[in-house]
Amino acid sequence: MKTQTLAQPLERGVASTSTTSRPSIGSLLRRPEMGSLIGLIIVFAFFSVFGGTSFLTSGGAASWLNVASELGIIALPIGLLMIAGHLDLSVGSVIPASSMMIAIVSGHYGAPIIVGILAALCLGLAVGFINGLLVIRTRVPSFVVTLATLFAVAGLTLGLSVILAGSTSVALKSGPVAKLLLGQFVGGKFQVTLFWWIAFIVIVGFILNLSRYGNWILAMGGDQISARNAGIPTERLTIALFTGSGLCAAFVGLSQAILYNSAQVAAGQSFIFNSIIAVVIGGVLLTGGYGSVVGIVLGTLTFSVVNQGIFYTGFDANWASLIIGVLLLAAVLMNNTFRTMALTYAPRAKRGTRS
Amino acid sequence: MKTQTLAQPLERGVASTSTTSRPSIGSLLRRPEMGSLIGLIIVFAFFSVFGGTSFLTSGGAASWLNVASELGIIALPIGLLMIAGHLDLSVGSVIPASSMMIAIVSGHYGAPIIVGILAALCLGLAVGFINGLLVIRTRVPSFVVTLATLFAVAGLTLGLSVILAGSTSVALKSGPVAKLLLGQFVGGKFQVTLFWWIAFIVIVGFILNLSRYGNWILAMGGDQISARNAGIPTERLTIALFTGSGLCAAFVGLSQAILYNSAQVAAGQSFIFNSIIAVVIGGVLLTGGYGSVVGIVLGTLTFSVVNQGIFYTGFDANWASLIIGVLLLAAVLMNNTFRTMALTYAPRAKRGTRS
Amino acid sequence: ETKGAKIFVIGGKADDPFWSKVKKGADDAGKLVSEQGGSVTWLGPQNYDNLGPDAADLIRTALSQKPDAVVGPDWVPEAMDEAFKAVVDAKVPLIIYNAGGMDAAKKLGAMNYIGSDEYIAGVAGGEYFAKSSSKNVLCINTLPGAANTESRCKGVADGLTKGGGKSTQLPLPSTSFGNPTAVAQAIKAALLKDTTVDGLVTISAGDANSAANAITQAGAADKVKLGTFDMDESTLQRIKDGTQLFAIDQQPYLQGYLAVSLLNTYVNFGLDLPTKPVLTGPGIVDASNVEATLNGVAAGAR
Amino acid sequence: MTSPLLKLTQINKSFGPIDVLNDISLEVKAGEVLCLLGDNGAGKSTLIKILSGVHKPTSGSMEINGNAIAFDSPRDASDNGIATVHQFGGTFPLMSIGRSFFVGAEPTKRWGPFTIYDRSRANEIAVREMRELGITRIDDGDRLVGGLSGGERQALAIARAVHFGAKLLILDEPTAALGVKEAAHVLRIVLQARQKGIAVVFITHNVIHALTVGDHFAVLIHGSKAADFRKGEKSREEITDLMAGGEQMAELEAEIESYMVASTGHSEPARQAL
Amino acid sequence: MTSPLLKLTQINKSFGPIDVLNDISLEVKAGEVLCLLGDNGAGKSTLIKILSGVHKPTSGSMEINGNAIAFDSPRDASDNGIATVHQFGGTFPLMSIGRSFFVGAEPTKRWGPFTIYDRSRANEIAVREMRELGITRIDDGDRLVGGLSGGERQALAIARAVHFGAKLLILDEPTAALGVKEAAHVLRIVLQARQKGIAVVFITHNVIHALTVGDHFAVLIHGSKAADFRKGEKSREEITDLMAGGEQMAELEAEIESYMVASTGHSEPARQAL
Ligand SMILES: Nc1ncnc2c1ncn2[C@@H]1O[C@H](COP(=O)(O)OP(=O)(O)OP(=O)(O)O)[C@@H](O)[C@H]1O
Ligand SMILES: Nc1ncnc2c1ncn2[C@@H]1O[C@H](COP(=O)(O)OP(=O)(O)OP(=O)(O)O)[C@@H](O)[C@H]1O
Ligand SMILES: [Mg+2]
Ligand SMILES: [Mg+2]
Repeated sequence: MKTQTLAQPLERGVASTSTTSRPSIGSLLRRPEMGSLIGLIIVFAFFSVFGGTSFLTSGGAASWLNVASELGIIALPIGLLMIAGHLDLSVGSVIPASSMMIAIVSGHYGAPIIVGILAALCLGLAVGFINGLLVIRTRVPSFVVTLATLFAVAGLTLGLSVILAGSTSVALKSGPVAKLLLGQFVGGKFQVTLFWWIAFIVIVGFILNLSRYGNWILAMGGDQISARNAGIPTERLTIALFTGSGLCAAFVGLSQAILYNSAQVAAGQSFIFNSIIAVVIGGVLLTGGYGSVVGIVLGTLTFSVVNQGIFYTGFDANWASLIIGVLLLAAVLMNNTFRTMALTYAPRAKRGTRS
Repeated sequence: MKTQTLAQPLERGVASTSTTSRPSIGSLLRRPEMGSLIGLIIVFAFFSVFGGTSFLTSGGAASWLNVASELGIIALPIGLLMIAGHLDLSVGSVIPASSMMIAIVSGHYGAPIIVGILAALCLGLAVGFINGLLVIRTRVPSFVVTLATLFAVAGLTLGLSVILAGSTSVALKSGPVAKLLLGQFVGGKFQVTLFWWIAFIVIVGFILNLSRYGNWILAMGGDQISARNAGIPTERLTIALFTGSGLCAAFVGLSQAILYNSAQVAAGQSFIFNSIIAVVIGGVLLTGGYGSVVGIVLGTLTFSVVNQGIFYTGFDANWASLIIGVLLLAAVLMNNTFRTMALTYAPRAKRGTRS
Repeated sequence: ETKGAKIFVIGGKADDPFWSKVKKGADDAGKLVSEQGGSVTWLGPQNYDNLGPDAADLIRTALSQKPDAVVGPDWVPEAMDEAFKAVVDAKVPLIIYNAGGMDAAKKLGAMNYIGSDEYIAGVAGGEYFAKSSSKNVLCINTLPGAANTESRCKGVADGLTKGGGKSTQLPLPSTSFGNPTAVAQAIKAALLKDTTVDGLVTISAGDANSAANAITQAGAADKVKLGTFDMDESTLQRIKDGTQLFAIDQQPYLQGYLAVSLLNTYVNFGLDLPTKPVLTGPGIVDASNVEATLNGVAAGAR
Repeated sequence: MTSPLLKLTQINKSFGPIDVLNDISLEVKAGEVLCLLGDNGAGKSTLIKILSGVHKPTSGSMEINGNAIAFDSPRDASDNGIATVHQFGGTFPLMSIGRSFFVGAEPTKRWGPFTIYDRSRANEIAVREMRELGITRIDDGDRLVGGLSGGERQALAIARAVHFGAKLLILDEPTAALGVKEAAHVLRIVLQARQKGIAVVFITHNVIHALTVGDHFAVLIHGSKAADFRKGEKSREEITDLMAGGEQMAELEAEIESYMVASTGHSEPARQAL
Repeated sequence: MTSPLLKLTQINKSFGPIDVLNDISLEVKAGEVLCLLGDNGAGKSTLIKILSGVHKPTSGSMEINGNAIAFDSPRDASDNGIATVHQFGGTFPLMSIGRSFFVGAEPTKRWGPFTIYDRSRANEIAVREMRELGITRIDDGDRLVGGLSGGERQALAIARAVHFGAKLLILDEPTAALGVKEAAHVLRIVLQARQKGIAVVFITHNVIHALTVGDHFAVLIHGSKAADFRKGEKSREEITDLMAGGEQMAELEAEIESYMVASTGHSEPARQAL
């Protein structure tokens, strides 16, 4: 875990010395995200061969894109948090909590859907805010803090749902506008969440690459003490990041409730792990300080293709996990290997001639 | 996550400057493990009050000690790995894999139980070795590598079990000696695993505190590059640590199979998360470089008491998660607060008089 | 004047939709128990990852609290029977419910068995499919390897074979568990790949919502029929609308309610029911009886 | 004589049981360089961490232009025009030179309706300011800081502080890792800043550097202020002894001299050699 | 003249597209101090990382006592009696002083049937060796390294290398963060080591330190060896110019001098001031 903390990104630094300001093909090939892209292409090629034609149809594409879009909306803020040196496990219970919130408010009590949506989003905001506040006030590691809120929110959701709705699963009938915006299958196949994901990618990409906050996040993850010394409001930034991940988790939760017309108390746990996996595959350092939005998106896609592609192959489903494991390793390996390769064949700039 | 990376342990450094070589009560109170101990005492007190008398009986103690002992055997090597800067998720599938291994070898095919035990242990060793080898050779983060082996081993277990035993759950009848050593309830209540746990604590405690390897592990987690520069064989050490965690996971898997007379393909995943939680509650830094065996043991006990104690209270099970979350946070908070408090009231040594 | 019965109920996760209904039954019966001075305590595992050993631990936890009676499911007999025997050895009245059947109850020396049987319920579902002329049914298992879900799928397969069809299991990897979208897309993929599939059965009501979604996305609504174990409001709505064939109901509420009531009356007054076993299912809910079922579901009891 | 820009009165600081600073009172004047001298572990870095808002003093008070002030965070200090180069850190190995230079004070530009980080300007300024310090080999602001040499990295931190130090510039051993030429550039820049009326606090273990730039000297020994004098009031030998913590260095110097004589046959006075 | 302990021939090193070292040939002799000089970024640290097994050269060969050798890891180098203090790191903030000192070479004792880490001996030796370097305030080997001041930490790394440097001791800017007294101690220890017949490679940006200990000087400019001479062959001014990367410093010095004149009215020659 520590070795490549330095090795990989430094090589990147070297690579970029030889990139000129207008992007050449060579310099594009040497961008660090290329590795992740190659990883994705490899697993995609694998399933194109073994998955037969149905994997390549629009239905097949919808299959992994739909999964990727929900996972991706969670993975983006989790990725930002991880770059900033934090983890958020509580998303695993914010998703079902906000599902239940909208289902109880608008389904069980019959309030207008917009009220339910707002209530669910507020819930996400509140949990995120509490996480952030606890992390900066108590200085307990965010892993432990969000673990505690994971349990606490799950418990509250279950207890309150049973009291309020008398059941652990509540149906939700939403109107056409809500369906159109949040619960639609475009062309009968693509979840409308996909477009939301694209919107989130643009926003988070803007934050990380173009706004000054991106700089703050990278600096905070790189060295929190130096970042604070440099005048970055690390505390407010931490709260903002946790609030963001709470909000995104709530968004996924409420859109799932609208899409599937019902909410269950026990959903969402798989997102905890899967979002971390997607982000790490995308090249973000678990220890913070380094990562890119393009990487997170590619990592999410790779993980989704591997997870869903398997159902298009003729392989016995009993072996699915084995193939997922091997492909994940292959994708990440290719990622690393390719990066090294690109660097070795890069044009050499004699130092003697440059000074 | 980063703030306390420095803050907490440094304070510890300060504290120990004023500890003399013979342990006084004051210096004992100022040991960093005291915080974890206070955390444990608090949750214990909570359940003593709300859990009624049966929580305090030997049966009550057995119920959390049994859980703690299995979790603890996994948490110890995971803790060492985390101190060294690595993670191992693959334990989650090594446990069921080794359960199935012994059940298939000695149950399905009827080989002597010792053959099954050795086969299961070899499986753990092999998976650990592969993990270590992949981590050092590929320089892919151990999170991703062990994630891949987690899936791969789970897939192999499911696939091979169906082929070999034709079922995903296999019964195992073991002889009296195996039962006595690995599958006994001492006094009808305490799993014999408890004594194995104690043995493992002694061994791992020896490694970390008394042997030179403990120094290597701490150094590697603190700064892998400096550790390598200082002549530590970081590669061999990494492989050894992963092999250790594979072995311990296999041990838990096979003893569960003997204790419960059967093995299922799906068991064990919860250990991944729970072992990390126990280790982090015990004060080990997620980023590596710091931690103690006493802390890991106390973390394991705290987590187990919280998880099992809830069954002794009359509280509605719907609220269990909420209480677990709040108690976990309280335990870790007390842990931190107490540490700070102990330092503030420490006797002051004027620097002017010391030089 | 009795001192009341201290009853411990071992069951599934409290947030599991199926088990929350069992729990509601137990809690409702518990109201009378506590009026009579007793108590009902629900013990459920945090997750199903380590089901047999965890459940055995729960039985021992119950026993260590000096119970007057214990109810529990015999999910993994090899792992749990020893603990159940300890309960019986301590002369604590025991009822097995939900899983294990009368055989297990007899073997363990339990008073009675209450519930359905996963396998028999599965067979009933398989036969229903055969009756509605489905030939190739996929059993979607989101918890592969767990004893109860495995026997559900096995039952469906055997029921169908009797009727001349076949059923295969589709085990989904644990990375999909609890994520409806991942489950839906996996099912859709299976439908696109094997166009001869004309029936789907899921192991829980939540998965049925995903499966219904998958069928729409695969454009196979007119061909693929959907059945499920257990049910919720949306499931029944679909049965009413005609987009789902049936749900296999084992009336979980009754399992909890009856078990607690029987043990309470036994402990307090020595009453015992001669009917053994007490079967609560399987019942098939389809278009013919869906209306009556809906009310119970809304109350969280079905 | 100008009135003090910054005034410390009776500052104490302890970490847990260890008292690191005892009753430090100091004045920093605009347009003057205050050299903070002292042995390793004397408390110099701790003192400037208090000036820059990193630590809060255990007791004592601070004034800026006569008004009492307390910094809650380093941001408060930088809002008051104080820029600091700390002894460790200050740069981010995995960030680009341009981004690292501007952390917390990013230049922005309009881009349609948005305000975005102005990468090319940041890179350009960062590279230019490093060039000012004599680092001429760095021409690409997109390079990662982690690939720089020790001195290059330190120069980056100094360039940043110089760029942002509006009223008070604090440099904690800025020349430690620098080459002869780069160190000379830093001294030049300190003198330039002084000329512009900026106050400078300069920490060094190099007597010659101290004598070159300092107007005013304060020496810490074991956390207490042992001496406080102005340029020309003490000889170089006296200052060296103070910097060594007040301990006599004659013996040590004699020993080194003896080695030099033994090995080379000729000797230079060791006093000069340190 | 003794035969070389270590001989480098035509060493090249590139990081990806950047060539950092070009055809470096060097000899290090037992009982001699080789001063490696050069501007920031000249390649000094890279060169000694090759000597100590951290990096492998891109091309070129190394010999020890006339036998060709290639280091696979730093351990290989330390097995050959080479101990190095690197410019960064080398200590572990969250470890105790005693443990950090002995990392990788822990002292052990028998304890019944077991061989255990000898904590009290490790602490004692670590504290003693730091005291040798003039760090007298550290008396508890159980203190964590993270709580030490910059100079104290550097002294710890040096003390370790001195303790383990059997044949060749490599010090990369060892005196950078040290106080006057501690730096003098390091110089003394380097001279002591030389007298014991140990070879020393000493990197510094301080001309005076270099002149005090060096027998032999090699200057790197932009990754190439620009000069290689013995003590007394060049004047201090010439050496200073070489250390500045061969660039003329006269202009810079004049500028600094002018500032000094402007501010204080009197001037010292700036050449001496650097
Ligand atoms: N966070 C801390 N915890 C404990 N002790 C500390 C801490 N920070 C500093 N110290 C102690 O305070 C003393 C002064 O440290 P400081 O860093 O201020 O010294 P300094 O004068 O800057 O030394 P140097 O010249 O070596 O940088 C040292 O003895 C150090 O060990
Ligand atoms: N891992 C690396 N990746 C890319 N470039 C590097 C790497 N290590 C060093 N360099 C470059 O090689 C050159 C030489 O670096 P080196 O650290 O050897 O310099 P140095 O002579 O030790 O300088 P200083 O006196 O500042 O410590 C510098 O320009 C630096 O940017
Ligand atoms: Mg300092
Ligand atoms: Mg260097």
